[in-house]
Amino acid sequence: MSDPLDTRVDLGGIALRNPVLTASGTFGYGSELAAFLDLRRIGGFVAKSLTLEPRAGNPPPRIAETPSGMLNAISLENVGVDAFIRDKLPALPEGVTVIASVFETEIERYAEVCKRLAGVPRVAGIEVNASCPHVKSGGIEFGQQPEVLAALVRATRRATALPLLVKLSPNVTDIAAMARVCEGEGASGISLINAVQGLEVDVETRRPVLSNGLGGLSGPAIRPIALRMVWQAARAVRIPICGIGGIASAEDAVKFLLCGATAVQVGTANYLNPAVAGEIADGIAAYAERHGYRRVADLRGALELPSRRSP
Amino acid sequence: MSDPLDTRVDLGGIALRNPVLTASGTFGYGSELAAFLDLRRIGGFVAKSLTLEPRAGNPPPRIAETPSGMLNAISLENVGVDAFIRDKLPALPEGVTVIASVFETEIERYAEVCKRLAGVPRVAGIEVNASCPHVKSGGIEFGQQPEVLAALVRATRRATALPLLVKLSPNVTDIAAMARVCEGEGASGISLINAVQGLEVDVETRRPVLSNGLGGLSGPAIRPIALRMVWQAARAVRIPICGIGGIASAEDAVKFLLCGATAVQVGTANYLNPAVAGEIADGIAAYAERHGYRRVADLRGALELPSRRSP
Amino acid sequence: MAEVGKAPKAPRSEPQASGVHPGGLPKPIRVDAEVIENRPEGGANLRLRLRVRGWPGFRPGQFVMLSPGARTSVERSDPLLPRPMAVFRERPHPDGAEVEILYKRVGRGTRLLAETLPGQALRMVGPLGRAFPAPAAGERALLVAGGTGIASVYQLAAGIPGRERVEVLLGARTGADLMGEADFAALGVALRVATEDGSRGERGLVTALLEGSLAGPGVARVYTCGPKPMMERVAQLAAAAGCACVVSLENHMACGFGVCLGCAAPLSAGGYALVCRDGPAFDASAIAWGALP
Amino acid sequence: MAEVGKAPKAPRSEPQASGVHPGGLPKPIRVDAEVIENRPEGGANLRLRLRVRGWPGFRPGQFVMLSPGARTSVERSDPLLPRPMAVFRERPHPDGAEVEILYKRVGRGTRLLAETLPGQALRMVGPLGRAFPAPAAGERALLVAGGTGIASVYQLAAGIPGRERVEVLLGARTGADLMGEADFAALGVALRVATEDGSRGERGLVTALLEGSLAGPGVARVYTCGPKPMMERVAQLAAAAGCACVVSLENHMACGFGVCLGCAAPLSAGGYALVCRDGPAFDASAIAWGALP
Ligand SMILES: Cc1cc2nc3c(=O)[nH]c(=O)nc-3n(C[C@H](O)[C@H](O)[C@H](O)COP(=O)(O)OP(=O)(O)OC[C@H]3O[C@@H](n4cnc5c(N)ncnc54)[C@H](O)[C@@H]3O)c2cc1C
Ligand SMILES: Cc1cc2nc3c(=O)[nH]c(=O)nc-3n(C[C@H](O)[C@H](O)[C@H](O)COP(=O)(O)OP(=O)(O)OC[C@H]3O[C@@H](n4cnc5c(N)ncnc54)[C@H](O)[C@@H]3O)c2cc1C
Ligand SMILES: Cc1cc2nc3c(=O)[nH]c(=O)nc-3n(C[C@H](O)[C@H](O)[C@H](O)COP(=O)(O)O)c2cc1C
Ligand SMILES: Cc1cc2nc3c(=O)[nH]c(=O)nc-3n(C[C@H](O)[C@H](O)[C@H](O)COP(=O)(O)O)c2cc1C
Ligand code: FES
Ligand code: FES
Repeated sequence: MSDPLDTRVDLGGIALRNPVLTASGTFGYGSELAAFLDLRRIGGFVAKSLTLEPRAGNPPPRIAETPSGMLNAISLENVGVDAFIRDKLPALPEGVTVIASVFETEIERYAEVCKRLAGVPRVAGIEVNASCPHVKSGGIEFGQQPEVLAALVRATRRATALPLLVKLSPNVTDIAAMARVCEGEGASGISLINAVQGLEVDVETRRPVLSNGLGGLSGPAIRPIALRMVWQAARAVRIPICGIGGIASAEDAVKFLLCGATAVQVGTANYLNPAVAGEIADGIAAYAERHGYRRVADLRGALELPSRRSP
Repeated sequence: MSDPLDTRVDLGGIALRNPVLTASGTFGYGSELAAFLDLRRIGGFVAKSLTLEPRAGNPPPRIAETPSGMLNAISLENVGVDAFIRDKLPALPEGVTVIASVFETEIERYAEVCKRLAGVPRVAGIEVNASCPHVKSGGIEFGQQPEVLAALVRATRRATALPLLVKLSPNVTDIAAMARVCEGEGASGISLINAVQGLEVDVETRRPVLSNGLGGLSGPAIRPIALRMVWQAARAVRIPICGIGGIASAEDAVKFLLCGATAVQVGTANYLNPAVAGEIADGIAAYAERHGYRRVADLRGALELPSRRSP
Repeated sequence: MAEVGKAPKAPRSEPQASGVHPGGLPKPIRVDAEVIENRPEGGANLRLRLRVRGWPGFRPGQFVMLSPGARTSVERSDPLLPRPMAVFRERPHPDGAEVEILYKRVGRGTRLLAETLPGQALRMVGPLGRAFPAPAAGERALLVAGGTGIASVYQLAAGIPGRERVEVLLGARTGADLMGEADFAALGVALRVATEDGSRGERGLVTALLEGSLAGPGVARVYTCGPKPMMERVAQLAAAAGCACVVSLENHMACGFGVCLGCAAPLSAGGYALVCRDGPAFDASAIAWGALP
Repeated sequence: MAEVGKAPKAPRSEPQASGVHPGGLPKPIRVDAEVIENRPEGGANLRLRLRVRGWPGFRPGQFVMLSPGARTSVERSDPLLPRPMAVFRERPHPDGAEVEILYKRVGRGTRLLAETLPGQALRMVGPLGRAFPAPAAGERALLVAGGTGIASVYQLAAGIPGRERVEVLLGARTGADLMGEADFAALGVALRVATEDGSRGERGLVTALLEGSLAGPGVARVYTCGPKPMMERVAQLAAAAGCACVVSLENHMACGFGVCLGCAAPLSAGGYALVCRDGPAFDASAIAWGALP
């Protein structure tokens, strides 16, 4: 082949070396896994979601294994936006692309976290995690109500000039409608999906396994749901999409790109193999070369639909 | 122990020998698996969903394997309500409890199928499958829109005096609201969940694996989602609930009972082990005895909630 | 060994697929079968020998569903679905029967099967499906098989009275890919082989051999199993020669016993047949080839 | 063998848990470890010996994450998560190191581990966590362990200079359940055993033995690992005797390296520590026992 493969993609104004990121909450603040993976090998990483103040999270048990998946109820545990800027960012080597994730319980607080991240040199973009219970709506997630989601995107969009990704909750009837809300309010891109709400029970104690009762289901089990939602969202909007959910191999990642994602995030799979994101990046490149692509970006949306009927 | 265990449960007016049924679309019309399981050992079976006319269904491929699950896009394939009454019901031995499942593309047709089932001696109840695309709403499922669901339950409730279960779609933001709609319109009980909408892609052909594109995800992968929805619905309504989704063992089934289900349905697991429903019924009884219950019915809702916070 | 035309053991009530002789079929069982041997046979092919308690016998063309990999004390749900495999052969065994399977390592399930060790167990449900229809009196039997389809027609060849009249044409990409050649040779049937790279038998497609055979004397009934393009071409050639053609289809299956409706094969008359229940053998003319995946 | 107090190989930047000596820690690796032996040891206990290429050594108290069952050419996602296991011992091996694990078959993952055969591979990530703090000069070391916790304290006992001053109290339900007794005996430490049914050592709980030992002369530092009620009682007894107490916690883990936040242990000062990153050894007084599951 003449030209080398171009692996770069543009995720709503965030220039990525390749389309593989690690997902929020699954790669810490970026330096925990330095022994296993050089983050400069992948497109970038999304840091653990940040709140205005440091938060302690839920009591244990916080995790439970399920068939091909896991439930988590970590809740808001994080060091807070200020400690992130002060302590965590400087610990990262130059050349690592960092996306800061933000979640809060009120829209104003979301906006305030975004403001604090403005002008921080190492932050390439912000991901707004809309899967957080909205206190004022009695615990319903921000991302479950179109009007609340619209207000959240509007407020955070105003609060920062950085590329703004909105991470959607999968616990909705119509993901395409939610994607359109984000596009309408000026989001630079959409990340999906966050964990699916689930429950696991211990029949011997007759209690939920998690201290919190409900938790978020992640891992390979949810991949078909995530892929469907990415495909639906990609058909509904023009802003780029970052596909998330159960990705554990390059083949999984390629499926999301074919369904219309510009980039992907690897979550739960990091726990099993902390170097997996690098292997996925290499595997996507190998796939693209094997199939005669010059640019990995061209994989986006290359799914051929059945002629008989559209899915 | 003095008294033998009482395994009977009452599912909205349908008297069941024990709380285990086989789920619609996973046990045919009841006689296919006679070599493996005597249906009189279990609570009953829900037949493949019936339409007014016989239907041929989707072209192959109709199934795809996914992590701990499978996707199906069988669509409406069935022999039609008349052939069911004429050919299939009489083939079943006395003593098998039969629930007829109904789906259609228009509310009036649903009601008509229910009417044809009225007075048919072997039918103990009707399950209305609300996970069907509603033609008039442009393919959105009946069970995804509260008003459409209400109209469907109202019409089918009027059409039959038989116990009426409504089988809900999991592809909704608020399952509790859907459960309340069913209760409000006079449903005798609720079955949930139907398969979760999903997509699988073949990266070599760059096409969806299923001819239909999208399909329904079933099997152990969805169990935590199903368990969560059953728990949410059970807290929202007083009518009985039949729990469905990923049940493959007695332990799985007990989880649903503890979360508030009166009975359960076993689906995909039948494909792996056509005798599994009988084993589950035995296992539930063994669990109840081991834990000192006199009546299996008392397992219903016996989940203890964490003291700190409710799930 | 199962004999074609044996008296029915347990008649089945399902509708009969057009042109296919249903015969009496043994009552299927569900059992944990013990692996006696699981031996690589060149290329990606393996030969699996299982000890099966209570095995009811089988009819040529029937298959079993095998768990994708060895059973453990723990039920693992990934991979989830059982895999359909033709019964290659059965032998008496002091404790039940010995069932032999010839298979190819192609994907996740068969790779896990290939890593199964003697002494481990596989869940088996079967025998399932219907038998191949026997050739009519005076008809030559012409068996054309390729790839994993070879395993499906062995017992048919073995069971036809007067094997010298049976002609078997086997195809594969390379000699190493070719399954079961020695077994067919030992049957005393007329055997010819074609490989795409010419490393074994004639170079080319097995359908080229068929053209010659069809030109032979007398009426032939053609049986075929293998990749879809091969079967479709075989059906065309048979039709052109005015011969009946029976195809054994390899659709994807979830259950194997007629309840998931996953294995639907589109019919030329409209609608679908179930490969697991009404087949796997069908009259080639009954199949709507264009709509088959 | 890892020595306590050895020079740091790869200093870590994480905050130090109160009272626990961080020391220098070997840089963890991710590797497919080959099973050399996986032998039942009575009761539900097994001894696993692994050949690990590039093993960097470990410090007493550290653990590894092991895939739940043998790796196959196919990645299986059920069960999904790796299982934490203390490093029991290491030995030089011509090709890397031999790492030994003592474990109990309790659930799905350990049952699959128990069915793993020599020659098969397990994915291993480690060593992870911090080291036990060494006893201060002149302090007696009193190790109290029960159940699977026994495996976690062996290397601590082995590594303390002057083993005759080390007292080890092991508890189990029955003699058959007792792990590693012979290994401790071979160390030359003062060893006492209690079983609930009296089938081995003294009848009763290991905490009853502890009461006697705490009454002995001089200042003792107590180390404990085992079921939560046992550890909690040990901590109470140590506190009452005015002795420092180090507990090694066995929280459920998804990653083992500080990123999932799943292994949080509630602290008496409020907030949480991560067992995998800040532990597994903690000052007993730092833990909010009531909120620990
Ligand atoms: C009636 C019948 C008899 C068969 N007999 C044999 C035999 O004797 N020897 C042999 O080697 N193979 C046989 N096959 C094909 C065999 O079932 C597949 O090769 C096998 O299922 C592939 O599984 P996998 O997990 O390795 O592949 P994957 O591609 O990973 O499988 C994914 C899914 O697709 C299904 N699938 C993939 N390829 C096929 C296929 N060709 N046919 C059916 N399902 C498929 C799998 O069952 C599984 O559900 C037969 C198939 C049928 C329907
Ligand atoms: C730091 C540390 C060191 C350990 N060292 C050893 C050892 O040397 N030998 C030994 O036998 N055991 C040890 N354990 C306990 C061991 O990890 C569990 O017994 C094992 O994870 C149980 O897995 P399972 O699949 O058999 O049980 P299941 O109950 O089926 O597991 C379900 C889930 O719960 C988790 N889990 C269940 N019990 C425990 C437990 N006690 N601790 C942690 N996670 C649990 C599993 O990891 C899995 O994620 C250690 C635990 C920790 C945290
Ligand atoms: C333990 C855990 C913690 C998580 N924390 C966050 C978080 O803080 N913010 C966020 O946006 N998503 C969080 N997620 C969700 C993941 O980023 C991801 O969206 C989800 O797990 C689905 O992807 P996966 O299947 O690859 O894990 C968390 C997931 C897990 C498993
Ligand atoms: C192949 C297949 C066909 C199905 N057909 C129907 C159907 O006709 N009517 C219906 O209500 N549900 C149907 N279902 C859904 C099941 O009844 C059940 O709700 C779902 O599969 C979840 O349960 P499970 O995980 O135990 O399979 C079907 C499921 C499968 C896998
Ligand atoms: S495989 Fe299930 S109906 Fe044929
Ligand atoms: S186990 Fe993941 S943070 Fe400790």
